[in-house]
Amino acid sequence: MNAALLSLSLPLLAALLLVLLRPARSGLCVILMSAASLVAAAFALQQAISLGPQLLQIGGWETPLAIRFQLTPLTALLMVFTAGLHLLVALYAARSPHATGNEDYWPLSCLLHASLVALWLSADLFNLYVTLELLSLCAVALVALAGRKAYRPAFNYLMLSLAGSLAYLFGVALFYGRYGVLDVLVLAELTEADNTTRLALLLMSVGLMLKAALWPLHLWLPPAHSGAPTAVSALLSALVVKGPIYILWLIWSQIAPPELGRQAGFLFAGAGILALISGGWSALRAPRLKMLVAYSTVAQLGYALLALGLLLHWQEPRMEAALWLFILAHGLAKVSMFLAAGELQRVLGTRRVRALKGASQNMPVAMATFAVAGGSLIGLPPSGGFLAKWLLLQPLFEQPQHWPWAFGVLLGTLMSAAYVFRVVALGFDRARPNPLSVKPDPVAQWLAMLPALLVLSLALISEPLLLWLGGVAR
Amino acid sequence: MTEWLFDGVLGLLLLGLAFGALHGRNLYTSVLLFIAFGLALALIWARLGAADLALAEAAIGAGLTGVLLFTALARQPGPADLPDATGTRLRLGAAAVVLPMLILLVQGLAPLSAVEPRMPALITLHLDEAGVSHPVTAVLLNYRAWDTLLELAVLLLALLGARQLGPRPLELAEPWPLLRAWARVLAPLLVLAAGYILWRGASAPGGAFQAGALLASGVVLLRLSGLVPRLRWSFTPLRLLVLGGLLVFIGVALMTAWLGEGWLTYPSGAAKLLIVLIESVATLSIAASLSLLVVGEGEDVSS
Amino acid sequence: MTSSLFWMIIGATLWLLGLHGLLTLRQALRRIIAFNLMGSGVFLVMIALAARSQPSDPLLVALVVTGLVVAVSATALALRLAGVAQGQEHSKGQQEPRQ
Amino acid sequence: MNWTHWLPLAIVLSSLVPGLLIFTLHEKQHRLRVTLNLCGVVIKLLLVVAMIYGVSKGLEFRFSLPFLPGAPLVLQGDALSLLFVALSSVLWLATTIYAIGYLENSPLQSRFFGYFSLCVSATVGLALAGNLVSFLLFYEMLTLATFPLVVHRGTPEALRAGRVYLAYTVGGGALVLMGVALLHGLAGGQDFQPGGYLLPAVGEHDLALRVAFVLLVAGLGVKAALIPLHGWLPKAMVAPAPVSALLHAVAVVKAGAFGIIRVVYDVYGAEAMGQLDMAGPLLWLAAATILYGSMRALQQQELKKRLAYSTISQVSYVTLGVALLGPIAAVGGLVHLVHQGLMKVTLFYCAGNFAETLGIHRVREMDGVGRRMPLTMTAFSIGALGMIGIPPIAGFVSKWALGMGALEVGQDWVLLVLMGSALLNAGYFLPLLWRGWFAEPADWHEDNWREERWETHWMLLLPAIFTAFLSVLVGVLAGTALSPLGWAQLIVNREFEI
Repeated sequence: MNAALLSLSLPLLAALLLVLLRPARSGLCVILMSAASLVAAAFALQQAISLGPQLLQIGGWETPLAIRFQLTPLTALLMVFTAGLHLLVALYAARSPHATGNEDYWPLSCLLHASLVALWLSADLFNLYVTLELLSLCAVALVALAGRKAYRPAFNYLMLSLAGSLAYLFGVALFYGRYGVLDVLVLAELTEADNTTRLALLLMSVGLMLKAALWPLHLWLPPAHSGAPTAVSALLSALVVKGPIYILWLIWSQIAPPELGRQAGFLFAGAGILALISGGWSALRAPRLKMLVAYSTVAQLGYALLALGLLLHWQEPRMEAALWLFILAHGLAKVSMFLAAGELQRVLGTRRVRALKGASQNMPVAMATFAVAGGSLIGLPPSGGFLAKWLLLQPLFEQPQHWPWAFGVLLGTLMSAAYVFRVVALGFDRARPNPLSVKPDPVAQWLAMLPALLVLSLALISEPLLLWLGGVAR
Repeated sequence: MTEWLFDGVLGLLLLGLAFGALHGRNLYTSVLLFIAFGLALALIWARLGAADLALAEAAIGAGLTGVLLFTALARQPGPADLPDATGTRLRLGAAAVVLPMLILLVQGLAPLSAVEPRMPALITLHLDEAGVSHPVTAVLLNYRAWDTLLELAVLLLALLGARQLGPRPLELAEPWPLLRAWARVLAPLLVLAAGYILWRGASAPGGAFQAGALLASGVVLLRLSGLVPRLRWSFTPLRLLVLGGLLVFIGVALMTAWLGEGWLTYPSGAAKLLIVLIESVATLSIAASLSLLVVGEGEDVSS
Repeated sequence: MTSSLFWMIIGATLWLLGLHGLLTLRQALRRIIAFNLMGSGVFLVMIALAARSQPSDPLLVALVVTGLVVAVSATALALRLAGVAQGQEHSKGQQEPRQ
Repeated sequence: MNWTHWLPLAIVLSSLVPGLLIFTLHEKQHRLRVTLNLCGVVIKLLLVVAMIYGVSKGLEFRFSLPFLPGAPLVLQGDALSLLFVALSSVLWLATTIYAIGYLENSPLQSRFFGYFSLCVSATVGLALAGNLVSFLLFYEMLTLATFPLVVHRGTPEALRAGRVYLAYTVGGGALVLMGVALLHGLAGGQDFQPGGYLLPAVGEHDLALRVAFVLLVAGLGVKAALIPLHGWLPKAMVAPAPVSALLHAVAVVKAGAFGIIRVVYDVYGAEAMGQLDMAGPLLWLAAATILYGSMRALQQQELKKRLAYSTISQVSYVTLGVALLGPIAAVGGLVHLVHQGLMKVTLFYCAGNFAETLGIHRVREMDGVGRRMPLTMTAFSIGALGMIGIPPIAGFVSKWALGMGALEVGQDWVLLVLMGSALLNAGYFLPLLWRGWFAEPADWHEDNWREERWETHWMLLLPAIFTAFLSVLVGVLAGTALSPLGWAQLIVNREFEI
């Protein structure tokens, strides 16, 4: 548990010290910090696997009184994921300052890291609310780094996510009023399927779906994510939206009584399929590169929603592994994609998709990065996306009456293939190549490639990964 | 019976003020009504026996938010620029969506008034170990200290976010002598009150947030009347002041985790001391952050 | 009906009023006010729940104090954002004729 | 952990590693690039020979790596996979030499040869794949590696062709994924085995098995260019000649046909196929494709388009032989996989030579080309006659076996299909030969190699002659054990436990 606490407090302290001391080489400090936090998180993971799930009573008070931290293999894995992604993005951002907006990026990204870790660890509904607020304020501040053009999207983002938090808070109040406790694990034993519980779950789900930009409450996401600086877009798409999804999973799979889960799961799954289709369609028609990537986030979250829905609808624990693999794979792939997109649009000097003509010979590495990351989004073997889709398909194919869902997955696959190859094919247009406006930076391109290579080889380490996630399912 | 009358009137007044604040004729009236709404709310908190909240609301909700809204109002382009609201059709449609939700909410809420909460008993049971005799403070700074820590971080984040938007020109109200005179008298009183509230927070309603808010409003008052120079973010002691609360808090947490029994587990006996330490530093941080949020580090236009 | 239920319903109404405002209003300032009303609604519900026991449940009071500070921080940030966003659109509006 | 374990992996890497290295090379480093290519080719051939020797001695070659839950990544060398590996490696040798000559002093060579090697690695991996999941992995890899070659010219029509190609093949890949996942749910990720492993599942899961079969055949049929999924092949003609050779003879189309063989024989197995009566529709589809392709070929006035449609028709002979579910027919189908490859690659080399040397693209421009380029024309004639099925060239052998097989399983109508198609082949090939040899020479608007000693660049000429020679050789030596026919016999004996 101490490793986990270390991995939590490192970024927090780092952020404060960065604000206080304003060192010259902030980037380097953040890289070192996130590396250290990554190591600590790895230790925590190792502990969680060897010793099993652990609970920490903050302040040492007895259970309903204290806030509790829970360290399961899943939370530890998510901590590793957070620290790792933060490290990768920090490497890129330190190399190319244009991707960060201004110096304040560094403390803010550290605070983002810290608030996510706090969110993964917390097992207390109200504490989760505070971390959510922390997360969204952090995200808004980061979006605002992009300067004037991003203020309006940032404002709308802030308003919606605040409304979402208040809906969630209302649900928390109802839970406390009904059962007199806030601790998730205690609530899990008490809940019954009555009006109050139903209402609380409804309010919380709506709020969280709004914050996670899950279909149909996703409209704020594309402008906000595409308007932000490159490194920020990467962090937002890869990490921030995952926090609310985690809480959604927590309340439905732990707290909600199964019979409510069955009803809600169907709706979630349906929304997931629709998200796949509508998000893919918008991505296919998006005129700007980063807008396309942002819409692909909306579409990909559809997979997670589908997995969650089926997990609840059939009470099918195998879906859990699929859900979390989608989250991990999408995070890695999306970081690469946004960094590559940022690099491309900086060097080509325009944000249009059409400007990519001939990019495959001018900036082969960035283009390859985009393609590899896209491959994972499509779910081509041996990428992590493929592994996740495989795990999702296995239970689907067991009974013929479930096959329509598989058809939905097929549709989603084709959609994502369409918008990825829309970009890649343009890259091979040698007839009217687009001239470069500034000299490309190969190192930055390779740094952007790094996460893509990781996600590409994810399926090769599937066995330990599934072991840990299996620990989740248990 | 009279109580019912009082409650009913107060409730309806609250709703009326809220509606007015939303749909007031122009923004100015809206803001005024909203501040009045804040005061009414403070009254209700007091009526419902949440004195801490009444204090906080009076200081934060009505006071600082009021100033914030007015400064924002001063910078608003006239209502001509933006349509005040969408067409009545949309409004009615939204109302048609919202009204059924009221029924849902009432259905959900109705059974709750009968439930007997068990948490208060637990809280009072452990109160003597908590280090402070006032339960709310005990919850805030001992039982759920982690929430409070994160919340300081939220305040800091709001500040950092606001900093991204660049310094804003701050139109000082042409400092008419009366304001200055009042400020001279009022500010020290506010500081005193803040200190008092902080100190008695241990045993009775009050505490870091209320004190911090009061202090902040004092600073704001002085700043608006041009009696203190602009607050510069580049000035390291100021940053230290803003961050102090969090730093001390995290320091305590790490120390307790490393040397003591565990994360934020105060060693028995030292609880009182630690809480007072944290509270007093936090008060200063809160005051600094809030006043920075309200008046910012803007240039004064008049001087 | 008990007084706590009465206040709960007032709170719920307040929350919905704010929600409705957030859905329909366009002016940034009014939307921010609407968000604050939503917040007050939830807080009112929580305090009404706290008032079920005498003296009122300190946990909920503490939660509301926390929530209040969160709300005010968010409001401050939102107001600044709204200010700059509109100021910028304002200037844009003035420039457009020239272009 | 001895050499039999690592050999399959080594065969794949022998082209993968050079490919990846070539990507990093600068355009100028021509010699180094050629060296890398040829080293890869030679090493691969040696390894393949070693493996053929081992398999004929009855050794087991199996490399496996944990990949998916219950489905490891398996590479294994059995008789069937070796048939395909040998074919693609030999043709890779020829095509590499041809491509080096063809692309001399044209831009983006590093990219081209890089993807070229990836393509071959994917093909070899797909041939050696030991279970459906590994097959799927390399199948998708093949799709992705081929796309840049199709759009290599980067012209608008090349891009259009590339988009069509992707639309078909990615869709097909998705279908294959679905089918594989469905079968995995039913029977787990077992290795391919002669006679198939799904027989126990027949009975309770018939619906699932049928659906899976349809999904798989539809997905593989895209690459195998079965109608109505053939649309991408003629469009892909815009690619450079070596790429066309690759698509038609070495890699892509063959991969589809090979996949169908795998699915029918080593996953379902003849018996299960019979019980599920899925073979009949496949047979009809193949027959229809054969006739349709030939007819369309007859109408084409552009040389490469005509060859493309003839491919559509010829590859379906393989599917036909498989779908007949009889030992002799199976031999015919398998051996045609090799023979068609040899002959068709010859034809494409020659067409490429005509285009490069004399700028000949359309049929009527071929008049009298035989006098200017006798060697190329000879090779072309051999290929064409083989396609028609004139003994002793390879094509005759396979068609004969197919006919016998059809009679054996009592599907006599197939004979009519074969004859009809042979007539059509004659109909669209003989005029070419006549024009080439006997018509009066036209004045070719460009002639690039007048002053050379050879009739064209020797690197373009030699591969054509080499493959033409091979396609005669395998026809003549069909009786011997190590000829494709003998090898196919061996495979079939294992499949049908004769």
